Amino acid sequence: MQRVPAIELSHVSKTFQLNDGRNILALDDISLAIREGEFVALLGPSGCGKSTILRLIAALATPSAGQIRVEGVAPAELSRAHRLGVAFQDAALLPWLSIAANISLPFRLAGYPVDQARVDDLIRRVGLADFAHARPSQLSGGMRQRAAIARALVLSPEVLLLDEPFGALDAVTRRSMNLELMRLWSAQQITTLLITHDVAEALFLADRIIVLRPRPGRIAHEVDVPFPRPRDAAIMRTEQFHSMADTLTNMLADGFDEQA
Amino acid sequence: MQRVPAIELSHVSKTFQLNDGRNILALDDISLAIREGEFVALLGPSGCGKSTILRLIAALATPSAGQIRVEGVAPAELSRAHRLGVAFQDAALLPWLSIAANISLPFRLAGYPVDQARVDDLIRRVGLADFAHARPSQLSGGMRQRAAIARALVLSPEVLLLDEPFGALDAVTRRSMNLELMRLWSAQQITTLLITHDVAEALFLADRIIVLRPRPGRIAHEVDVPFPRPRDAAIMRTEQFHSMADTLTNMLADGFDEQA
Amino acid sequence: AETPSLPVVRLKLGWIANVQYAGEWIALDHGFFRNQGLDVTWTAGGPNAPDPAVMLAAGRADLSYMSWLPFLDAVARGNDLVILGTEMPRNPLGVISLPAHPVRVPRDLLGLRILAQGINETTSINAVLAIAGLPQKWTFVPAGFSPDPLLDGQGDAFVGFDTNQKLTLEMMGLKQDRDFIFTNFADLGFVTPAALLVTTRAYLAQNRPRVVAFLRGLIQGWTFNETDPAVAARLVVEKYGEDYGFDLDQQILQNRSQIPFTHYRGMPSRPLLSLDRDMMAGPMYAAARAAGRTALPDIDRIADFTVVPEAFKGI
Amino acid sequence: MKYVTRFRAAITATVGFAIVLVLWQVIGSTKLLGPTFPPLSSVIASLTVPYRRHLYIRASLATLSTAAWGYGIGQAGGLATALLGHLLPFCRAGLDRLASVIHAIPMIALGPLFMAVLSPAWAGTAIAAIGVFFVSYIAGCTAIESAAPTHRDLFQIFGASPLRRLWLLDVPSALPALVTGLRQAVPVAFLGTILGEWFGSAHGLGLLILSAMENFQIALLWSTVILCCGLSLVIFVLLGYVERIVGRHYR
Amino acid sequence: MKRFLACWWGPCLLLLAWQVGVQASGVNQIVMPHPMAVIMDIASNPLVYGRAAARTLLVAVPGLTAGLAMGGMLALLCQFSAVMEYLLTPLAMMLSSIPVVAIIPVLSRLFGYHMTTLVVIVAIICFLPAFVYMHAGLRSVPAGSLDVFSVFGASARMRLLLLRLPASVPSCMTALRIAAPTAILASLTAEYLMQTGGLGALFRITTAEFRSERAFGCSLVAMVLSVCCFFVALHAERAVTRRWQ
Ligand SMILES: Nc1ncnc2c1ncn2[C@@H]1O[C@H](COP(=O)(O)OP(=O)(O)OP(=O)(O)O)[C@@H](O)[C@H]1O
Ligand SMILES: Nc1ncnc2c1ncn2[C@@H]1O[C@H](COP(=O)(O)OP(=O)(O)OP(=O)(O)O)[C@@H](O)[C@H]1O
Ligand SMILES: [Mg+2]
Ligand SMILES: [Mg+2]
Repeated sequence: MQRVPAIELSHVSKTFQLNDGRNILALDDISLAIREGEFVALLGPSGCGKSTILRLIAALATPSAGQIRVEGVAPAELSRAHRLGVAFQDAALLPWLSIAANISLPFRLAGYPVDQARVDDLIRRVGLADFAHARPSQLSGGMRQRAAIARALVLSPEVLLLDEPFGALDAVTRRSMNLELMRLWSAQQITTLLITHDVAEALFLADRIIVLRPRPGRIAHEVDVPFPRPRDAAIMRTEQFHSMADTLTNMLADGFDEQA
Repeated sequence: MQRVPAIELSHVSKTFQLNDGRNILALDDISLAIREGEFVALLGPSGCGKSTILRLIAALATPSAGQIRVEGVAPAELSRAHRLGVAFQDAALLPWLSIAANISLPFRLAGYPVDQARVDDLIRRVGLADFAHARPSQLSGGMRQRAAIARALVLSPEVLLLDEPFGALDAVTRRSMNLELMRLWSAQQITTLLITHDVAEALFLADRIIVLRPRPGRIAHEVDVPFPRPRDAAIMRTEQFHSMADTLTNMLADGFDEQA
Repeated sequence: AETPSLPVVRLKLGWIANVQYAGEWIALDHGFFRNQGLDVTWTAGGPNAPDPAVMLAAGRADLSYMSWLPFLDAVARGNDLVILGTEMPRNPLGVISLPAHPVRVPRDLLGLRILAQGINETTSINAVLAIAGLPQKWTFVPAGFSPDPLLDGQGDAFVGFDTNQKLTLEMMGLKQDRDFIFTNFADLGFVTPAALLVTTRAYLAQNRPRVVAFLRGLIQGWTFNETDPAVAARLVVEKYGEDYGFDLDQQILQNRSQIPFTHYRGMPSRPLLSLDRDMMAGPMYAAARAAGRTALPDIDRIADFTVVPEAFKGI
Repeated sequence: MKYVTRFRAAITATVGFAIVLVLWQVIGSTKLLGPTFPPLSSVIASLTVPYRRHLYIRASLATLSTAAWGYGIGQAGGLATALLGHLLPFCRAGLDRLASVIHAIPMIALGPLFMAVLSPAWAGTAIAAIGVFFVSYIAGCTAIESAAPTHRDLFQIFGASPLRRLWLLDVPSALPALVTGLRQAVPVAFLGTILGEWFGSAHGLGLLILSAMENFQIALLWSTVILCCGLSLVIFVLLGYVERIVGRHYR
Repeated sequence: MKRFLACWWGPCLLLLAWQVGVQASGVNQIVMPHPMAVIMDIASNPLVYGRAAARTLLVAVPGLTAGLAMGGMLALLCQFSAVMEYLLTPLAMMLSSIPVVAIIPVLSRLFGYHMTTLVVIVAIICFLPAFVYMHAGLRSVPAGSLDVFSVFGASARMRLLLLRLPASVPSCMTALRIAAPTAILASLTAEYLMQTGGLGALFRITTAEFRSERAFGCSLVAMVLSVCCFFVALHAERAVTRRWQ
């Protein structure tokens, strides 16, 4: 008997209306199942509907057609139970709270007592220990993004959705954040969906990579990542890693050419 | 007799005050000279002061100590003479102007007649020909960034400052923009300072790469890039390129480890 | 445009442009002023308008209507003003009270809660008590234009006009002496005319013929008014006060009820507009002293009793 | 879908209005607030009687023209002063204080004074202008500084002269806040005009309110108040549309 | 002194213009008194002015507080229920387009010529900016923050307490800045029209008695109070806004 997938999209479409009345088919007949504890990365050219998929799973939007289930229930149930963690591409920190207060916000929203030790631990892990009491406006772009990642993780969610969370980070910080995320994920096996522009990042972190193609947004390819876990940075220097990265880049470029 | 450097920072420091009263030394005793027509890339971990250096050179901030000269004069002179081009990390387009009008804005600001041929050429080069009359809000993030780059270049500035201009682009679009920038730069040899997170991008474009390390922001390494010009995408597949990329990544990682 | 060369006389009314100025409206409409060779212009007053004395002092009016006590105050502040006559020798202001606490003599005011609109009304009460040698024992309850707080029991008496609030009550269906009592201030011992016609001494000295001519036209107007109270009311509603949205019936009623106040009581032969020297020297000065005005100027310094008779001679 | 929600909002707003009106009728006809608060029906009756039509039109036109002059003069003065403060930053603090002091001069003192030294026709205009001046100065100052910091950086980098910056950046980005200020000043202009009319004007809705009160014409009083609110509301709502359009364009 | 002049040259010029204007035109002092006479009157009768000013403040401060509280509460109600929103928004729009001071006589007739009526009037006048700005402020949440609250499963209460209320603080301060000086001036006008004590009534009485220096003195005191309120509120607003960016 197969277990229920943690996240399941069946024949999901999403249409947007532009204000001149035209309809845009952002997603067209997407079917996708993510197992519990699986790490899936979503790749695709700009504007192909990646963020839209994430917003549908987070119940921030409703599909125009098709159905979405998260752990067998409607997606809104999950956030209502405080079992969802999300980091958006822009950090969306509250400007009047300090970094520490922003990171402990999910505790307050859930009505749980704030686990200060966990908050401090996460602040340290994302390298912001010195800035716990600074305001978001006093941080650089990359620092703000790291705070948003810490906030997504602080409640130990069962499902984690990350929308290009490392976009504003330099390569090294990015890799170290990748490693940190890998460590946290290994300890808990959170079901994770990661949107990224970085092929290497996707290969390093994910169990499975889904490549979207644009206009309308459709699944172009699915690639299983064969590297055994636990992984460390060394795999990124292997021949297989490089060749897979090239393959994926070509897949993306195909999508791009079709678009142009 | 040596010629005057195009950009010269001597013993520049910059201190910020956090709201808990603590001072942050964002830049500490930075000395740096950029020759006329040189392309320098700035690498460094998040929060090490890259954007701050750029803002100092653009006269958007004043150093707490030290001196900055651009072509022998104070940096503010340069922008006053309309000889500076800048692209920020966020596109900063005027929302009420069309893309074409945004790109021709520097002409109007300088009081020059608009060179429509040049504007059209640049719009074409950054791949926005179909969107010349669209408004910024109708473009995706990546498209907006490309418009900002075109705007920075439109006056054929003598000094070009780019703050992570390709950050919101997917890998494929990014490479094609790199090639376009290379072509434009080769034709005019503008003195350029590029902030980037992408080591390969820095190696492909720059004559010299400066690696910063954080807390306080200091110059950690300077690396001359040996690849002969004109370069094409093929050099990115050479052994030397890969090994230099690894070296630079390690240099960055050093800085990061010190930080942590 | 037809008579551009006529000399202009600027009149400042003491109140809004209602039927209270019936004589003026008739004189304007029937050309009584024009026949006298005058072009009379006017500006209305109102509850919040600057005092006529201010307009005289600022040189924005030549003639104006004033009350007795403010007139004295303005003179005391160094304005050389002269009273020429009075439109209403009998003041319609009085006290409206309910049968439960009827006010007929000054003593009845003691201990009452009295609804009044402003300083003019409260001064009158205080003067009545002072003249009667009684203590100032009453409570001021601020009120507005309408007498219905009296009916609500918010006060025991209401200071109002015979020609206005009393009519309002009657239009509500109440009857005088059965449902309410109205006692004029003159009957309580406080005698002042209501509308004194005032100018500056300088203007009178330089333009005496003009002033006389004005008075002639005005007297003709008031005389005409007595023949048909509806004429002036209609002029107010349809022409001069058309922007006030007056009710014609109410204006006719008010005009009819105000006509007796333009005559001296018991002296029907006294000409219209004339100021009685004895009344001024006697009750009016007494009232001023009772209201706390000291160092009153000599009567001939502030009044000219010859202008109105001169005007009458020419009619 | 957008249209559906907008339609629903309009319907519910109408229902909201209707409830308010019904409440008025009920309170008025039960005399819950005394004889000074008449039922809506008698107010409407008084508003629609034919013989008063000309009166209402005349009064409205008089008030509108006074208010319009005051509004125009006040806006021009306020915006010019705000611009002056923007161009000459060293006078800014002084102008701030001057504006707040002018705003603080009580209208009850100014009204009679203007009446005596200006003419009755200009007193209302002057009072309205002073009120509008302050609102438009404050709105102008906020608006002219609402350009995004990154855009300001951009203009500095491209070496824009102060005048070009004003014309190409400060003014366009000020427009939305400016229109908001234009809108907020409308009731202020009406208020100033009506107060001015109380201090001895010979026309206008303010005069009508006053005289209706003095003569206990309660229905006339309320219908004038309604007329006054209606006029102000119409302009307010029209400017609300302009505000929305400008906001969409410049944000 | 130099710094004082740099900030206050405007009002000083105004005062100078007044003095010169009165002197040059030679108008009677019942039209316009000399500024020196006014200042002397204030200086020699501090008790008279103090008592009247205290009464005015006694109207203005409770009125301001009540108005701000009411406006804030109703704006909150609008957050909670769509029905309230649709009922209140047109009402508020209607009210905000009405020159409320213009119907003071009507209101005083409705509620009686008491101190409470004065407070009610001031409260109505202050209610409007509070409602409008709070209403806008409760909506001006930072971009993306509503999504954040939604994915972390915040309850409506949490959304209000931790997001909307803090986000509305700057707007709240703006409302205060606009309402505070207006409260003083509105109570002055209401006292004048209703003649119920305070600076406004003193103004009316003294005007009627042609004691223009006392009347102008009342205006001057009210002006100073109002300007003080404005600047106190302005500084509070600036301090808060800086923190909120
Ligand atoms: N609210 C909206 N209204 C109209 N169209 C929208 C809306 N949101 C998204 N779209 C459209 O849907 C398509 C997919 O957008 P989406 O944000 O999911 O792209 P993406 O894959 O996340 O791109 P990027 O990599 O640039 O973030 C785009 O064409 C976009 O124009
Ligand atoms: N306005 C400010 N107030 C206080 N501190 C600031 C301010 N601006 C920058 N800083 C601090 O200065 C340091 C350098 O910031 P900067 O923005 O230059 O970093 P960066 O190298 O551009 O980083 P990133 O790659 O993340 O954009 C950071 O530690 C930041 O906290
Ligand atoms: Mg996206
Ligand atoms: Mg930066």
